[in-house]
Amino acid sequence: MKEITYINPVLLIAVPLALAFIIPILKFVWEKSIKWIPVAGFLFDLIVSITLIPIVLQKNIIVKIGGTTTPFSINLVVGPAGLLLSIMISLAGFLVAIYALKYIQEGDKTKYHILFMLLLTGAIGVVLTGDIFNLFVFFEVLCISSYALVGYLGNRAGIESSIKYLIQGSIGSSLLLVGIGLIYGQYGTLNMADLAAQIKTADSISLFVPMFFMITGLGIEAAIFPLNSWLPDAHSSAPSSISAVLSGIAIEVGLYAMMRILFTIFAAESFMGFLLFLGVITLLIGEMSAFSQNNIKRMLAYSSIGQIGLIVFAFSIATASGLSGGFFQMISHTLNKALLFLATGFMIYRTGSMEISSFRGLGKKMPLTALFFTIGTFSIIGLPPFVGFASKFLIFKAALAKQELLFIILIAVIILTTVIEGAYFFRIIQTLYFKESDDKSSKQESAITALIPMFIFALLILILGIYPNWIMKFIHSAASELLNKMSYLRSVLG
Amino acid sequence: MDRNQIGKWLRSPQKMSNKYSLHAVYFCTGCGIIEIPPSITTRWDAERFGIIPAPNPRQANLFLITGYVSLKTLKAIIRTYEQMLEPKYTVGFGSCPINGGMYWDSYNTIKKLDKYIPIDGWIAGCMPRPEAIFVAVTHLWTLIEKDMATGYIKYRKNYKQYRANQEKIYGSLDWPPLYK
Amino acid sequence: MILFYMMIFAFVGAFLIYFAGKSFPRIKEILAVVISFLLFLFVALLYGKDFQINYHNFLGFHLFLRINMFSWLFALTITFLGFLSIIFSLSYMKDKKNNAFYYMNMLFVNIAMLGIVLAGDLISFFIFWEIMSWSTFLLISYKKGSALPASMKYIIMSIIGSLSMLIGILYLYDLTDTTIISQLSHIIRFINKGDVIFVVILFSIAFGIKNAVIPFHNWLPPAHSEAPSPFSAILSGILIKMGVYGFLLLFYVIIGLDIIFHLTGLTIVLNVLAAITIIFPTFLAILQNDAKRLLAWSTVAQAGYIFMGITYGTELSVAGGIFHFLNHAIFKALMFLAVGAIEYRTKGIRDLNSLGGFIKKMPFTFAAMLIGAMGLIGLPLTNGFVSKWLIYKTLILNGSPFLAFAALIGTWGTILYSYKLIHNIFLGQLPAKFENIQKAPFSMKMPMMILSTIIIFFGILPGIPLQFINKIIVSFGYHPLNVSLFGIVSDSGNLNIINILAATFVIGVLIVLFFRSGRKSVRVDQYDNYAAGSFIPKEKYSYTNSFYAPLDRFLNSFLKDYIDIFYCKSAALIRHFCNGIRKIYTGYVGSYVMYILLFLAVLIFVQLNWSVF
Amino acid sequence: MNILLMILSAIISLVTGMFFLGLARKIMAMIHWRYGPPIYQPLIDVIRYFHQRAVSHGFIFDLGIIISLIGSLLVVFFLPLGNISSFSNSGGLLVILYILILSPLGLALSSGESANPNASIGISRKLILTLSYEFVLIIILLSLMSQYQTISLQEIVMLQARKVWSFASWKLILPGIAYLLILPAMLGFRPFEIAGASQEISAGPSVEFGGKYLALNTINHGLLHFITIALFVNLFLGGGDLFGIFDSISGTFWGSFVSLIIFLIKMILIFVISVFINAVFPRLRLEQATKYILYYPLSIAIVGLIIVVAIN
Repeated sequence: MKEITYINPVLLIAVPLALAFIIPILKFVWEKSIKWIPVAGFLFDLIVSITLIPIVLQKNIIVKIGGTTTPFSINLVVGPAGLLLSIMISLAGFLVAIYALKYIQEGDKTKYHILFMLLLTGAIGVVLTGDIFNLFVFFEVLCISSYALVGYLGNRAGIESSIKYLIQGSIGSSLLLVGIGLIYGQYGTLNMADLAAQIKTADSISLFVPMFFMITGLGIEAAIFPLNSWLPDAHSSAPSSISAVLSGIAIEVGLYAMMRILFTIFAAESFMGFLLFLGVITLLIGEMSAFSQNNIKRMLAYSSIGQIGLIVFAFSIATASGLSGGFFQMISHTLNKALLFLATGFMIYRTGSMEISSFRGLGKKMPLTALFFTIGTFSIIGLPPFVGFASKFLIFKAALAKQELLFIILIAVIILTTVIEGAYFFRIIQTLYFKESDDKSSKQESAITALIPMFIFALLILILGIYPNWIMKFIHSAASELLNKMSYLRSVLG
Repeated sequence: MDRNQIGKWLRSPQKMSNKYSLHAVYFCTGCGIIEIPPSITTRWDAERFGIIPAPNPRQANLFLITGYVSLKTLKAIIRTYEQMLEPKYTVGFGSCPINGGMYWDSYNTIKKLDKYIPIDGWIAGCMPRPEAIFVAVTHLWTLIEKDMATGYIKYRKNYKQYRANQEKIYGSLDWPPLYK
Repeated sequence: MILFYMMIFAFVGAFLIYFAGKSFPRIKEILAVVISFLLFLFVALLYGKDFQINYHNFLGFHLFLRINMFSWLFALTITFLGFLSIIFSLSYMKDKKNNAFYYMNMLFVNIAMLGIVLAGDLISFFIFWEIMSWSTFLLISYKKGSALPASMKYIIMSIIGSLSMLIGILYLYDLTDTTIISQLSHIIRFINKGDVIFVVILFSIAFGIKNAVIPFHNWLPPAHSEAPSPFSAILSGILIKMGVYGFLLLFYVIIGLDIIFHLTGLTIVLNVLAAITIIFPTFLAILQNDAKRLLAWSTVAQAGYIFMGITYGTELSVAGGIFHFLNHAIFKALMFLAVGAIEYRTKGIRDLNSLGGFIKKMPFTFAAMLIGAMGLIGLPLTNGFVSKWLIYKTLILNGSPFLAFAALIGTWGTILYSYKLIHNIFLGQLPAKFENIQKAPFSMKMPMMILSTIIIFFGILPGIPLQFINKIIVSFGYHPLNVSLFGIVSDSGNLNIINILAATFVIGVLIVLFFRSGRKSVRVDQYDNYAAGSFIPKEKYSYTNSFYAPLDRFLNSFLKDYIDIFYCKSAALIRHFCNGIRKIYTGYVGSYVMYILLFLAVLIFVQLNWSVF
Repeated sequence: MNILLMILSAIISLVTGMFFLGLARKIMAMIHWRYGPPIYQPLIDVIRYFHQRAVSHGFIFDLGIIISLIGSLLVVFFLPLGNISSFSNSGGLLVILYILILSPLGLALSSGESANPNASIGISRKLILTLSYEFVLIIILLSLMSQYQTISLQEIVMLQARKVWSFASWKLILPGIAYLLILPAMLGFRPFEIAGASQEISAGPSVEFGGKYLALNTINHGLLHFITIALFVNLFLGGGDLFGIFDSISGTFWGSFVSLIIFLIKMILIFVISVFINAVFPRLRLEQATKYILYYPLSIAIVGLIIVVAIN
């Protein structure tokens, strides 16, 4: 078979990592350019990831680092699922970096850009790695940089929630580490494929305990219901560009890691029933908490919890269509929530308040920002012709395809949450457009560098909403990769 | 009574119907009104002659001014009279509308009602009995028959003068002139 | 593909209006009128066509647009009323800010409705349905202030409805493996009855909410009264009729006659709901003091008639239901426009207690309102008569006297509130502050004139619309009605409008001649009026305040919108509950850590003890 | 032929209507121990009204009263009068029910434009009262239509002639009683003389009517008496049928004539009874009237309808 040449996926991690460390040096040379570094880095990642798509669709790319063969080397497994997420990450990273050009005005910008790059690099590492310990390492990179970024503004609320996040996050990390340790102790390997090959089914207690440890550890970052208490604080007090990334990327990466472990390593079909409920409860709690919020960022943060719940639900259906729905929902959530946070960022910046009531009349003052915000809300509620509709549609379809009463009941609950979601998001729309503001000052549109990423997000939301078929093939293969343990094993172990 | 002479009906239906369908405004100005209830109920039964009290001036064509007319009442009388539809007939009942009667030197009663609205006939007495009403009605029939009950035409012709008299008492009236 | 290009053209046009309107204010109005007229023309030219096209592929579903007699009639009504109300908007919206946004959304709503009736499969039906929902939401909110809670109510009900419809569509898809309407109608007979009922219930929630069937009506009165009047006309005239379209589509196209007739329990329930929907809103309408809210309740009640017609399921009733849809669209739009004209001239007053005597100032609007009300009541020689006659007749002769009673008594209620509306706005004393009110401008008069003409025209020649409707019910599988130009022939009592018309005409001429032969009457003004001998006190000599006071006292004690109260209470309860839930996030990090460890501990504990996973 | 019948029935109804008005006054006078006016007194009044110079409050003031009269006359054509029926076969009872609306509505429009609060109060009362007795009337009509399985009034009359009068059949006696109970309300007679209360609100709707307007209104009033009672006779007393005695000459001119006479006699009987009721009762308040109608006649009518439905 003819070998196809492609860019080494290692560069996806290596280039941003290297750039991140160049930043402090560059600071002394050409300070003005540092804010362009993340832009460049993630543009590169985005292009590389996109060029990899056709190859990955044929077979997974295995990259071995450290010379030895699998299962003993550190390796990257670039499958459709990983690549899908890495595209999302680099896209979000690229656009948010553009946004940050103007948005980040205060604090030590150098730190911001380094941490931002590290955060997303960690995320890319998590989704691309084929090794359970590397997963932990990248995960820690992600987490630690996000702790720091949450407290970036240095105000009281930021620091407080950063500490809270740190405490809970480190408990999570340690639980994860304990889990990994237990597994390693039993099987003597850290390679996911190798582990998966050895663990046929998760039935013994010695397997369950590490599984629970790992799930709990990852579940904290993935913001599943009882473990997500850090999220509202952290997301609401971080700078909006960071909130966008945290909401749109970080928790989804955590969820992906969790699902990868559950599906690939443990093949824990029986655990999915539990996750189903957990997902719906997360959804319910998230949306209900968001319902009566007056602080917009908190509201969006709670809404993220809800969305994660929906994704968990979709994954837990554990059918190909369910997983496709989950992945699609991930994409749509990334786009929607990033857009919402970015728009909110400048809205808060202009009004100087996070209270929804202070956004009155912004539809007049910041027409484009408000329009993008509106598109984001319509999409997140799931109104056609936006992308949120397609994803919710897929999830409903997958759940109903099971043809069980249980799923109908759960879907009824999901409908209830969607109604609640509609209620609070439409309230904001009304505030933006249909309430008169007190001060009559003229237009104060967001900066052009902020509008461009918002525009791209909005455009993607609309285009993917109308033509979801364009990415469905990719998503299907991602879903089947995650679901189909054996083909993963074959592709990694040869 | 020529009510059932069909020939007359065919010749002058207007006159005949005006004669035999006298609906009176049920308007109580003074003590004379006390004579109206017996005349329209069982004892004297005015309905025999087609006379019934009408609920409002638009539907009536007979105006019985029963008793003294105070300044305040006069306003209402003028208004009511003007709202009645033509042809319309007025009868002053009792001596007070004629010349003030026992209120001849009262400061707030009208002495001569026909200065303010035209009167087609008078029933003198204080107080006249119900029979007098019927006598007045038969006289009115005759007047109608002979085209002499023309108070309303007089009112229209001499409206300026009547209006001037009315305004002399009140200064100015609330409503615009009936005729230009 | 002509249908698809039409939709694309319309969408592009809508955006064009918005962006052109930003820079060239006059152009947007011209564009809006031209585009809506072209849409009307397109649809009118599609008469008699019957085809469907695949225009898009969405997540593995083939999306179709199709046209046949059934959707043509609805599409024509939509585009026609859309065109008229946009013309009406020209002066109504002239002084308002941000009317580019208004025109764009107006077109969006029209296009979305057009999409609904032209949809050839359920997925595109749903997509257009949702587009309609949110664009309607934006339009209802347009007037700000008290419009905001109204539009919230609307959108929440709407989301509930559309999601349940989505579930219904997907459930049906799982059973039949298709969403294309023409295929569904063949496959549906292989599905068992329970599933059909389940699907019908799910769809009925969606359509019932749009059609404002009790108990789903609560969004309608506030939404209709708070929306801009030209849009209220659309809202009441056709938007809620999308529910009717949906019901017709579900019952007679997808499920089909032979199955729906065997679901007797279901149809009885729906009929009873329809009867309730006729009676209660009618009496609630009598109690209203806001002109548009009164009309809104009236819309709910009339929607009940339509619903009764289409769920009763005989050919007369279905024909009557469809015809009543058409008629209601016309006369209710007319009445909303007339109220809109009043609102426009009085700078936003629509409180029935403070108006009066406008007949002297706006005689044309009065005539329009009168004709509209006559149609609404269903007086002979107006269109409403024929459709109601059809419904009543079938209800009586098919042995449902109680339903017929609901329908007939509803008509008397209709008289009461219609008269109240007319009296309190146009009759009685004109308050002195409205002395200088001007006549309605031409762009308002024109739509009203057209609609009034149609009411009379259809009333005298009901055969013309009934021929179209005949084709529709034949396509549903019914026997055609025996329709002549002037009425309906059947073995149990005919209807012949020409007799009534001729008699009316002859008697009318005779009476008018008789009337004219009397003495010419003198014209007097409103102050020359019987007031027990005194000159009438201005501003006080009017009986518009609480017109039906005794009835109000009687009804107020027990007649309330209990369902709305229930919904509001439960919404408050949910809000309360949500606030409680939020307390989980205590803000104290110790409890958070406890959650985490507890979660882990419980998982391990449960697994150790019972091995559930 | 049809046009001749129309003219004939119009004349019959107008004459009978005026006759009823006079009769009512005469009977009332006699009950009062008075001599009373001549029976043609209403005609004199109408002639007088017609020759007076009226005031008009506007176009609708004129039009409304004309519409009202048109409505009443139209109904007459739909009623079979004995064997005479102009077009009682174009729509049946439903059309009658609807055209019955026309008359009060026209009156309401006309008096509404007179801008007099008394008129508005009267109309408001009239509409409320009508609404309440319409509850009963509709149920009565529905029981009849369900029983006879037709919406054509003429067929109902024919079926009665063939079998037994509705009032005499045990299934329909309850609706018949209910009809009798609301008859005074429909006629506007005394316990229910609420809308046109002349002492209280100056004749209510007709407060500003004078001259030819009042003439038309009076004619209309007579017609309404006629219609209400004719409907009752047709629905319950078999129309122009008298136990089939004159069946042999039905279809001939004399047959029609006899049936018309029988029909009119039945009507007069019913009318006289109503006038008696009018004479002895005082006026009720609107609330009392509504309550009465919604309690007794309505419950009787509903029971009647249930019986009819249950048996079919």
